[in-house]
Amino acid sequence: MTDDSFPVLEVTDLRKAYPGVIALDGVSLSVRPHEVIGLAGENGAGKSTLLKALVGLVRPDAGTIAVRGRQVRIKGVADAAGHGIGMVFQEQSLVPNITAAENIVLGFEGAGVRRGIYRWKTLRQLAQVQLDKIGSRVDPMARTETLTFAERQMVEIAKVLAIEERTSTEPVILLDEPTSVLEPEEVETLFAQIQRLREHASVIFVSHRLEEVMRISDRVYVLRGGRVAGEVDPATADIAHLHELMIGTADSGNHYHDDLHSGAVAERTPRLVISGLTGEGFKDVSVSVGAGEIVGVAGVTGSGREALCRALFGAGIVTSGTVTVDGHRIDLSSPRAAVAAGIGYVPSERKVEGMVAALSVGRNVMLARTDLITHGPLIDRRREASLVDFWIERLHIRTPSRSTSIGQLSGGNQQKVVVARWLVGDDVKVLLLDHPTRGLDVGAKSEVYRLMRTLAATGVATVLLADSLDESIAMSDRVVVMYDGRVVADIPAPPGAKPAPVDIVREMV
Amino acid sequence: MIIKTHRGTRLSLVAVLAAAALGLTACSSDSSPADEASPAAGGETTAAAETTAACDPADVVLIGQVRNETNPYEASWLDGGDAFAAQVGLSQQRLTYDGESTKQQEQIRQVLASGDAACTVLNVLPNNDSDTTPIVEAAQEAGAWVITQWNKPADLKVADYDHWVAHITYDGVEAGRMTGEALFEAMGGSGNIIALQGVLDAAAAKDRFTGLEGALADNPGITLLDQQTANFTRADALTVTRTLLTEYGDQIGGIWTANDDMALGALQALEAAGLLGQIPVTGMDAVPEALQAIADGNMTATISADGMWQGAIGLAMGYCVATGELNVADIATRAFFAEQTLVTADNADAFITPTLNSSDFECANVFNRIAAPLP
Amino acid sequence: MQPGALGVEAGATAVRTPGRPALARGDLVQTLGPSAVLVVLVVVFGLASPQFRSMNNLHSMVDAAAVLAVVTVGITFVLLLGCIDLSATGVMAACSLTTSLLVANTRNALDLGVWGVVVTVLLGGVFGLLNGVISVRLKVPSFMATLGVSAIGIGVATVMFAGVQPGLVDPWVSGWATQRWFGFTQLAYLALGCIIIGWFVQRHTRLGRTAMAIGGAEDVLILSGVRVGPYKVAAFTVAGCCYGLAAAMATSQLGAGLVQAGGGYTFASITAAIVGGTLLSGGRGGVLHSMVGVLIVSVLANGLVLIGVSPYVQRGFQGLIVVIAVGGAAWPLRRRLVVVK
Amino acid sequence: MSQLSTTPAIPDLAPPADPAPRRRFRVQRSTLSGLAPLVAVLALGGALTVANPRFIDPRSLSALADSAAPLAMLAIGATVVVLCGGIDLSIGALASLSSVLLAMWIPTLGSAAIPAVVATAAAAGLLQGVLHVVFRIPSFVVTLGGMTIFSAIALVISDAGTVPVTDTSVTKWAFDRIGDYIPTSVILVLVVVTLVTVVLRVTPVGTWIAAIGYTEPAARLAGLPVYPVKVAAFTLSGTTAGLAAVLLVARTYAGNPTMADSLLLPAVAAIVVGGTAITGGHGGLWRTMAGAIIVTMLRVGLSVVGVPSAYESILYGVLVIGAVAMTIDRSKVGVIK
Repeated sequence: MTDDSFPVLEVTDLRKAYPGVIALDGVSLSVRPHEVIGLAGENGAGKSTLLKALVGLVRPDAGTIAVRGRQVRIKGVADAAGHGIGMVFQEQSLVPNITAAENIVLGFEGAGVRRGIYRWKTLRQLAQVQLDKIGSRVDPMARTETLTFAERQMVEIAKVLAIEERTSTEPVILLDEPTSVLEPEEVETLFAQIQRLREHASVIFVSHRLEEVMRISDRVYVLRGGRVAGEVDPATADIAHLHELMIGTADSGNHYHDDLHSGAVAERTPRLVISGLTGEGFKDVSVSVGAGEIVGVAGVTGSGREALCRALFGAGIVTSGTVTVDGHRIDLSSPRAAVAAGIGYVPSERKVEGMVAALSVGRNVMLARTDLITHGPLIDRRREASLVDFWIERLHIRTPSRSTSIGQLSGGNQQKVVVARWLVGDDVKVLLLDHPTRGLDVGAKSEVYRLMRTLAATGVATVLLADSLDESIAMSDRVVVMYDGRVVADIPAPPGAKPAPVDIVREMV
Repeated sequence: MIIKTHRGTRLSLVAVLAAAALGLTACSSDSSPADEASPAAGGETTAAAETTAACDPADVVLIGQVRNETNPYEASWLDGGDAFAAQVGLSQQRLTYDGESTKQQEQIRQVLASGDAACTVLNVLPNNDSDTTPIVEAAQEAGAWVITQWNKPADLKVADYDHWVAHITYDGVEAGRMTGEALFEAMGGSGNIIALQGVLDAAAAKDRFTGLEGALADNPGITLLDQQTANFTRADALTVTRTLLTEYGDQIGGIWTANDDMALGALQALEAAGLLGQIPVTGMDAVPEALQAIADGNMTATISADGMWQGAIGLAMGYCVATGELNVADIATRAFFAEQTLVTADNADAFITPTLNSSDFECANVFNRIAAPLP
Repeated sequence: MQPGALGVEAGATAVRTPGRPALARGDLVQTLGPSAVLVVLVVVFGLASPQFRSMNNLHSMVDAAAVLAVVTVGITFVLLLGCIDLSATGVMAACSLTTSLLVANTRNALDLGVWGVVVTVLLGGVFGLLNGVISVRLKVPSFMATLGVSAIGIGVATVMFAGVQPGLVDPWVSGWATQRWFGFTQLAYLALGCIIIGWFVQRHTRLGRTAMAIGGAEDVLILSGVRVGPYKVAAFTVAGCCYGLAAAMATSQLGAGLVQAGGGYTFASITAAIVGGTLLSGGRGGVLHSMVGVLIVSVLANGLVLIGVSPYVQRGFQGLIVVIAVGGAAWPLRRRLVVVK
Repeated sequence: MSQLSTTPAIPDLAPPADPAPRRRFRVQRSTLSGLAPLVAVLALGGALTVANPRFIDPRSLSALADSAAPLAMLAIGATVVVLCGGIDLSIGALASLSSVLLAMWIPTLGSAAIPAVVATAAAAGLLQGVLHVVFRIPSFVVTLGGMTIFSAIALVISDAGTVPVTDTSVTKWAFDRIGDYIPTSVILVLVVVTLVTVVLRVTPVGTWIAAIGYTEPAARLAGLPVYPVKVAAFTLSGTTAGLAAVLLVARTYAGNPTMADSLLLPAVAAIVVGGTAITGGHGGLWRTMAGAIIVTMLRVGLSVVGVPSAYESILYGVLVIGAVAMTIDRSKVGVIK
């Protein structure tokens, strides 16, 4: 290809400042046709701001964006698509109450709509084309919310692929954390598609899973503090090098803090004992977690691990079976009861279920345990302040003050606040962690892992629904595998004798 | 961007309020009590204590209050008030309270508080019987002159208040009887009727129905099939009549209603059923449209309650007392039934264009249209 | 569209989409429940009162339901957005006066006939547009925006009323309420036409589908490059037009332009829509659902009178039915962590 | 502290460089919008004064405050419900029902009728709250149903008529003046407002309500007593409706089955005009008080300064919308519906 030298997308010295923050501090990068560009960087490094600028959701203060050599001012998502730039957003972005077909062509119905009137046949065909690319058998006319999570993921990917038809020229496709909610096998499908896409498109791929970035990209730009910290050729460089560029210091190598491991757990007294638990999404589950033990629960989506996790916190539906903590039976009818029993839950949907974005850090920390700071019915503000400050300091939560609203913190710090909520009482017995590191960058992840180890050392029994298999294996003392709602394997994973991922994947599928 | 929209809305808001301010001043210039009344204010407040405080005619504030201007009867009432005000070189302040008892009382307390009470004349149509009590209490306390019409609890006596100039109403029982008789006559003395009642809480509604019952007692040939309330409104009357027509079909020989709005609603239902003109209908209050219907022969009878006169006479009475030409103590009957006449095809035309006779409102004559004192 | 918001918004969508079984069940109840309630009511009243079974009663019931049906078609579009519209009463007041003053009437010499009605519908549309612009541009919650517009409408109507009732003499318009085809007044057919068009627009046009989607996940549409503002305004405008037509129909029934022409229709229509399964939260139900609701409400009103229930108790019954209908629909979902406001 | 402080403190490691929050910016905005309701009150009051100088006469102002009292009382409980993310449409009808009950009970119970009625109203609110949380029926629907049912009951037991109060001495206190100018009703309202505000401030309930209103799933997964709080809110709403009824009866010397129905929409208007987000979470009682004054000025003030009724209604609509557009705090209200 002769035109390869000539960039299809060129960003020059892009700058964007919010009051008090410089999100982009002169970023320049270029994308050549048929190239897959990796974008790595910690949260707040400016990745999302950059992408949003490319699709016109953010107006840059300075700098230029040139598409195929022509300098353009991108006014919005639709306008961007007109220039052949399309983006898939981090979280699932499907409208639940319309058909899958409509979601796939959303905003670009083209021939599917004539004079404002829908032509369902055409619409269906348009959508089918996309679904066929990924060999999905989802019914385009099914209402999206009636699909299973996995099916919805497929629709999501199909929606991305639709971008290539939307422009006469070869498109540039921006993928922001497309894999963060995908299961391994789905990731493979996506990668296959990216490989196919590059035949006639360019891709910018953003992920916190560096191994993925290195695998799929031709070149990797590393952002730090709103600047391009470096450009890496995956062929020559390695992940350690990426870390260095991202954090500015060499990766400790000991990402999972095995050094803090609290030693052999075999003879530990069982703390959380689940026996014969059956409910919506899981059947006859019996697992016990010892004090100070971290048990990873692996399984594909629909395996029932999320359902189980919520049920343990009284937020699911249990039909039979018992759960005890330190021998006391737990009432699973409401989260309130679970909290009273010393169970803490860190939900995967931080922004909707984990925190109250509009409230202050302090209020969020104390949310579950106001009993600690009240005399009778009255709040002791001084006690609250000291307690909150203590935990802000203890967990290195980066916030200007305890009265700053949590919504303004970075994802990592928000997550730490959510965890802190269960620690303030010093009496949490069981922690249920549902994807605790989802969407966190390497630094933040590392801190969360360290926190988990420290807590385990204090005797907390932890149930971990890990973000990736590696994480699950590395952090857990045992990995319980669930399939179709049942526990199908219980694989010990002591330090030094970790099982190979393949052994676990075998059980999962 | 966000900021901009903010400033945008703020500005527009300021504009709105400015406009409001202007609008208010503009409106107030024609009918604001304040401008004329303020100079006298200081002295009058003390004078308000005495029962008869002579006000300079120019200082008198005339206020007419009805439910709303959106029904012909009450609209004509306010027009009458304007007419009288013009006659004495003043202007009437029109108040409407959308049939909200609370709003009516709030308005009255507010005018009394922010105006010169002692020279204020209130000609009020209370929303319900129960509302009359707080209204006269408020007027009495503030020393204003109040005239009420139509509604009043039986046990509330005008004589007990020296600032309650008069209570004017029509003999609902008599009216109900008269229209009833007229209806039966049109039916040929025998058959079945249905009745549409007014707001059950209003004395007028109760009395009128009592009158009908009386007429029924005297006419054994007539039976009352059913009676429902239609709240004095045309829309309700339409739906109720429609349903009753289905329920009783051709058994219905006549429709008695407690006011013309409901009668007109009933007529609509009949028209929709293709029965217009075949079933006699009676109403009350003699609103123009009803009079027309009577003239056209689609409606049987109504009772003249002269809205324009009511709107004017109340203010006239108050004006005479406030200016000292009349003394409340000297008035023989302050609570009375006013004269009313049955309107049928024969005399309808005479009522279609109501006129006011200015001589009725000279202080000597304001109490001339008494049919009978209130029991 | 402030970028800041988007990040937070996007997170919400995932949890808004629970798994299949639960929803399917809830869905079923949502759709079939109201129809079942309707059937039950008809059977009960049919047994209780012979008049109820009469053809005559069917006619008068349908005639009575016609205006409400048209209003409800309109409000359905707004409810689909997840917004609410309390302006029907005021808009209808203004439109009723407009009709009566533009077609042949007792107040002025105008006799625009069809055009009078067209103008009325357009005026309704203008009020709807106002609703939309205020709530979308000024970002005033639709609850207040429409409440304010309703007051404005009533004021405008009062100005037009000017103390003298404009009686309707135009044979065509007054004919709607009196001329009968196959026993039903023309109003019934007008309403039917409006329902069909409304259903088509809501089901098969970009406006309808987008309104639906906005109710489902507004933020996702924004991210997908759909400019939602115009569609919202459009939905409010459609509603306004329906109110306009409904007002003309009511005027034909009442034989005069009345400020009270729209009284009670606001809550009646919302009630009907909800009972029929068009949720206030938006994105659920549709014109047909709402129409089932209209039938339920009308049957109830008519039947209760026929079996001789006092008019005061009737209102209470309606409220009870609403609560039961919605409660029944929500029952299968009650154990879940769905947020109910 | 004991346990964890003894465990080795987590060693410091370089935390990620995250964006310094946009604090100054926020503060300005929120303070600005915080003052908005007051600004609106002053602007409107000014306009009315221009129209009729006597409007600021102390007698006039105290009459205004007096008129605002029942409305404000009605809105107090409803505000808390709105803060929880719900809405209560039944307050008007419930107050009407309470007024009838009060008038009917005074002959037998004497002054004990007042607590009895307030308790009954509270129970009615409680019932609605329970229906709302147990059956998962949206508050809009539950209270819409409640509205019709309560007014049906009121109409039936009163035979759709007014029930005069035989012994006015029982309620006299609620419609009286202290030192000529300060209405007792206003004092009662202020007492209740202060009471509720203090409870929200010094106990965790305030935070709980905010959390529920803003992000209910998070509140529930933090183990907050979501349902009890909501039920309590509805109960409070019922209570204040009952108290409002007492004020109304004191004014009219009678109970009436439709007396307060027309106060529902003004009450909701007062809440929203005050700047409380109808979507829940953000807002406060003092805002509602400001809103109540604004709405009363529009309801009563306009006509009294001589705006013709037709234009009064138009102006009311325009100004209400304007006031909301001015007072609503868009930085706190995520999606506006």
